[in-house]
Amino acid sequence: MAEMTYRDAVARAIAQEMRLDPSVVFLGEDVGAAGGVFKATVGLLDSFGPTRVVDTPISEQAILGAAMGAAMTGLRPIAEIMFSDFFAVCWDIVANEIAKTRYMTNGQVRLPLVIRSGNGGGVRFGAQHSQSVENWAMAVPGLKVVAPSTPKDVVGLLAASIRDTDPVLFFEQKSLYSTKGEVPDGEIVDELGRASMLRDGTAATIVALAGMVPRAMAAADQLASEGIDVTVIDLRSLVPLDVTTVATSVAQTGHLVTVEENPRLCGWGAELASIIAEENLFDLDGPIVRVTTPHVPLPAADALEDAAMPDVTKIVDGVRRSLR
Amino acid sequence: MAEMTYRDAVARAIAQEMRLDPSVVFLGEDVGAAGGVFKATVGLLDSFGPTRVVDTPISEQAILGAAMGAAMTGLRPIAEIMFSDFFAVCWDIVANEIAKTRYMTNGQVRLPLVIRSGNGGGVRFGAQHSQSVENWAMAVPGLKVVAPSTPKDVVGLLAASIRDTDPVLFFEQKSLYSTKGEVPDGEIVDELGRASMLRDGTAATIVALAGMVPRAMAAADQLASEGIDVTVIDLRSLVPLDVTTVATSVAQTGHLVTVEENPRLCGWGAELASIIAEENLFDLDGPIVRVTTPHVPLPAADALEDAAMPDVTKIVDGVRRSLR
Amino acid sequence: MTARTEQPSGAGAAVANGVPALDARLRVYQMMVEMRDFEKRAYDLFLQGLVKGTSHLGLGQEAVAAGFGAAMRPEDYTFATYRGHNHTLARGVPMARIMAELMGRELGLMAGKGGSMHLTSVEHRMMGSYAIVGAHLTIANGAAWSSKLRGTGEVTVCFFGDGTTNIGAFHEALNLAAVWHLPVVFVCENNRWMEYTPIRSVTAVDHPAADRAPAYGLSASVVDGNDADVVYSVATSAIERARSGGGPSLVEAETYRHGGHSRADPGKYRPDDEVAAWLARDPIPALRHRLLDAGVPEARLVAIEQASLAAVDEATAQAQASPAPPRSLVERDVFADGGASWRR
Amino acid sequence: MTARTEQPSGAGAAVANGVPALDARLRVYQMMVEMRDFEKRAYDLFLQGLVKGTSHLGLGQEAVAAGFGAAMRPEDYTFATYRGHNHTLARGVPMARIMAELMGRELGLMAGKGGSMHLTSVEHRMMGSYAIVGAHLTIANGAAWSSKLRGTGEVTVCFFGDGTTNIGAFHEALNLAAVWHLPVVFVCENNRWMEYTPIRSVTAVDHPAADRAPAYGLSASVVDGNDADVVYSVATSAIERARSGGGPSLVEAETYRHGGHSRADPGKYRPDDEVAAWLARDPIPALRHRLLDAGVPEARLVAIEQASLAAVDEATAQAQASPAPPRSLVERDVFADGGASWRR
Ligand SMILES: Cc1ncc(C[n+]2csc(CCOP(=O)(O)OP(=O)(O)O)c2C)c(N)n1
Ligand SMILES: Cc1ncc(C[n+]2csc(CCOP(=O)(O)OP(=O)(O)O)c2C)c(N)n1
Ligand SMILES: [Mg+2]
Ligand SMILES: [Mg+2]
Repeated sequence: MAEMTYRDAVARAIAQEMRLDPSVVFLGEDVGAAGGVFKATVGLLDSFGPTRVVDTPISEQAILGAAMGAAMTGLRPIAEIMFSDFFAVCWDIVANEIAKTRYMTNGQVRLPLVIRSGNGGGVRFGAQHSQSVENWAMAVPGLKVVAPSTPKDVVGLLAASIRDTDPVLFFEQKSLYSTKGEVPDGEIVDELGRASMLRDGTAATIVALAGMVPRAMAAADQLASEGIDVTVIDLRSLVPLDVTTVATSVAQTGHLVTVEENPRLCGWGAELASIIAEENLFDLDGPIVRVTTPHVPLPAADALEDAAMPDVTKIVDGVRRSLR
Repeated sequence: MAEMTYRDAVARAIAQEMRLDPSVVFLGEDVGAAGGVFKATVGLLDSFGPTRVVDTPISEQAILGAAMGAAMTGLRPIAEIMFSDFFAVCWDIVANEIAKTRYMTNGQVRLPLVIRSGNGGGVRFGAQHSQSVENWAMAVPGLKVVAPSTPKDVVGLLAASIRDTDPVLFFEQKSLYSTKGEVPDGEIVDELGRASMLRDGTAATIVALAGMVPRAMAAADQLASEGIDVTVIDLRSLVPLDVTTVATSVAQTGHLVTVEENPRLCGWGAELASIIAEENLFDLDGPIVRVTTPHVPLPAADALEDAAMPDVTKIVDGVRRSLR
Repeated sequence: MTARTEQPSGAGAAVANGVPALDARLRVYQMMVEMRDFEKRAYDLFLQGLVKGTSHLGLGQEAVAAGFGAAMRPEDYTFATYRGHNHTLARGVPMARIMAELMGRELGLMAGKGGSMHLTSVEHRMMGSYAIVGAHLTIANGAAWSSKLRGTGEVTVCFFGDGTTNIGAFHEALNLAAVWHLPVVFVCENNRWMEYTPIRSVTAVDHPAADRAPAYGLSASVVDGNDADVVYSVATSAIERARSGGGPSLVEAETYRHGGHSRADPGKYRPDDEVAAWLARDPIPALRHRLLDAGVPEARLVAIEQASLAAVDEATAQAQASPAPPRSLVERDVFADGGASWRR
Repeated sequence: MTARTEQPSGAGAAVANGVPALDARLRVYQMMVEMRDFEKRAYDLFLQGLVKGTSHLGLGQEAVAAGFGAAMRPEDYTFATYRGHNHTLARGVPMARIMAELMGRELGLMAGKGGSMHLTSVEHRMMGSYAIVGAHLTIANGAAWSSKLRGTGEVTVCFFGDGTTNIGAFHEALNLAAVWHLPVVFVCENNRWMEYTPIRSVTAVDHPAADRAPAYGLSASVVDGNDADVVYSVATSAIERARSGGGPSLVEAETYRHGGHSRADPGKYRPDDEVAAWLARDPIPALRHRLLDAGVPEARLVAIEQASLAAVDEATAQAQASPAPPRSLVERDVFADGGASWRR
């Protein structure tokens, strides 16, 4: 067991899988010699050489196309899209090609590939480098969508994503790269599609993802200090979505509050809320409250960015609104 | 008053606005000489000439970039993206540039432009030419999103979109192009953000959009024949979203059923359902049911495509599930 | 004495003084005839409402798909566009399965899930037909990259149209192929038209593909895409170059579609004289004449032609006899576990 | 006697025998000095934690922005990248407003909503700094198209980096500009590096921009981007060409960034001798020497230099005195009605 950063956990997971499986290759912009702009892939080029760790031109479509074609023909590529905002320049390859090809070919094609990307705000980079776009991915059938909140989950879920036979979009939250956590020694592989219950309380169920998990936990602490004990669930993956864990908890608490970093409309919170409103309506004792960034592009200035994103106060408030 | 097709209504609206405002220009692939692949823009080149009606190369990013730059500097461009699936090849210009620039510049930039696109399935074109992607647009702050269901609404809402000072994504449902309806003579301009109540009943509220509106009406007929009178609301635009009309109706009926053509996860139905589950929970007498295409790419074969999309049976079933 | 005994067979068989070996020429002829018959039938079935949705015929462009198809080895990869019937047939995919796919039947190559624009048969290394202009050039690179890393000697051949040369993915793909020195051959079928707009009206260079190749340090050639011998020859050398580590190259084949862009489009936007000139250059009679000149007995060609029509009849019958795919397929094979479930 | 009286002033003023008029050279010198001082200060403020997030400095590349800036008329449009401080200053945008934007203050050019990567001042026809590589080339076309349709004689100048030449939008934009014969000048600042990767390792041609221009039938030149006189001259003629209906052109200016890609990156991945060679070619001392040689009294240059530092001090003070923007701005100006409401 050792403490490591979320950022170092990325390189550890990739190295673990590249060591075990020679068909794993890794490509992206500045990922090799520079170790990635977030320094999340430092050391991989030295360990595995330039044939398996490849620095590319600024050509996101070509990067993902290469990953797809390689996955179709026997490799297990990991591609990096530096900032998740840049999915917009290669969305065709993601949404129209990678997501649909297995289905369209009636299962002839396997696409074991992972696309890692730095996601989210809180780093004052402005609207084109700060988006949380996991909801874009969730809306497209054929993609798995993973977003860990701890270094341990980074290792376990990234390893599981690399071993998965389906295309996985793996969102690394930029605001978490420097956070630390304990990670067990040795090989770690987790399972996609299992949420973690981080805190067990009876008053309400808070569901959060990635960078919002620590904020949800802090909100739960504050609520606890007022005698309100809430459950906190870290979803960890959006596809597969662990509806069972959430629904079971809501059946006990009667209240659901989702905490999303993404802008308000059509996020995973809306999906989860409407699943509960369809399947578990009569378990609810109060409104389902979604705490989100308002439906605006993220502003750059620190004061404005902080004001825009969900924080402890807004989460506590959201729980109160559900309980009222 | 004359009967005209949905497809002809498109050209009529564009012609009306081009005649009134010389700053309106129109560009896209095969839109001029060929009159559009769906024949929705026949006659415009003849009427307005090749300076204002421009056939472009197959360069969707360049098309939308040109529209954006022109809108920033005094024109009111209408750009066509032939099939809405192709938004994936130019999503950066839509989601990162057009949607965000006004906000990022603190309001310095106006972007009065319309992007029209053929949307949706039912035409056996397969997974890369049949998507309903209005939910992609709704998830991005800064875009208005319109999707008419009748020829009259095509004229009025397209004219309103062209006059709007904000960027509007205007989704024309391919399955509706050949449908007909009465359209009043003379200049028609509607207002964005107002839903239409097409049928007023007390048992439940069905909300539908574009190609799903006629199916919802047919389902309502069938239910009426069994003595179940439902309200049917045609949303007409997703941004602005007419929550008031829906919420008011749900307060009366106690039941909400949404009918979406898009795949299941994170669609406008999820957004609407979760708004109601947050703001109007105690008005509900039964679960909110979303009738959607399952979360799969759309298959090509007629038998499979029909089986995948919402139809009258599934809508009737959805209402029954909410009422049960 | 048949062509086959005159010269050793096999893909990449010799081209002597610019003329391919006779067995290769006969193979190409047979492929072209089958493509032509198949697509004419598909068009009839479309008009009868039995082929649904859309279909994009390569009538008139057969020499490109056949010439390359004959020059490829079984282990090589094909990537094609929505106009991909010919390229699929060229890899030996059974006609009945293609016809059934066009008709949306269970027997279809993808059981009707993909449709005419997405023909794929991994078994035949036909790695897909792609309907978004440009994307598959980047995917073809991936297959070529994989072949290179796995050291297999496979070559990837990627077909696309003239209009495709103005989309971003084209640029990204060609640059990456060159920089990575991939075993891939890019084949532009320049049929002068995109859908209804001529390529020259939206492109500032004469050869939309070949004139861009130098921008990537890529070797290119412009060839008569209606001359099956020329296509076979250039295909053989480009593929050989890629196989032997010589890197990527680009071939721009000038050709023409006899019909419209898709469905029932009569293609009337094209000048009559242009159409007439190209119809006169139909690649199939052209090769037929040359084969006769080369001493092939006409009976031999007639036999090929009759067999082709019989094969198309048989394929049509099989396809028509196949039922609609079961509804259960709608929620099958989104994911590798065979299902569509996104939740647990 | 000042330069101003020797020769008529104004953008596009004469270049005689390759040497710009003295007033233009002095204007360029002043701009470069101000850019340098401004960015050095911004870097200090970044290290002090007062500039938040990120910032991309153009230290060493000033001659390109200044040379073009001086050659443009007030009505011309600029489109730049995230590395756009210099280009924004070149349009006469007040330093204090830029500095305040970098610091996230209310006084900021966009009140802090955009940040360093998105500097925009429509009033000065600085139409934006764009942070997604390549996109703005397509948008610049739109402005140029609009100028052409409106018949205004405005010219659009669009700056971008070497790394940008491998993304799809570059290709689409250059082709469209050529086909539509737009009044736009594309300026590639080839500083040899993308973020941390050298452009030559991912591009098969020597001049990533200029060697691609023929693919679009576009006229191109490669110039010493650290020679302000050369840049001004080429800018003048390219802009004049565009203004007079001669269509688009492309300039590849060879230059170098003195520092790292962004933030506190020391740029250590670059060979020491490469860095040293380019530092020795710093455009600012180079022009200074030449101006002295041309007989400009040193006092004149010192005055410019002192005024520049004073201006930067004053701008910094104003920016620092400005408060954080009010929270209410978060939900302002998503839409043209001034608000963010998506519902009714
Ligand atoms: C990105 C994208 N834009 C537009 C289309 C619509 N479209 C389909 S085929 C076609 C013309 C393609 O022309 P070309 O590349 O010359 O191929 P051809 O059809 O002539 O074989 C167009 C515009 C598309 N499928 N994808
Ligand atoms: C589409 C896209 N991909 C990647 C990036 C990340 N990125 C920002 S700057 C940069 C390097 C750009 O290099 P170049 O065009 O040479 O400009 P320079 O920074 O040298 O001025 C990269 C890769 C981006 N902003 N957008
Ligand atoms: Mg063509
Ligand atoms: Mg550079």
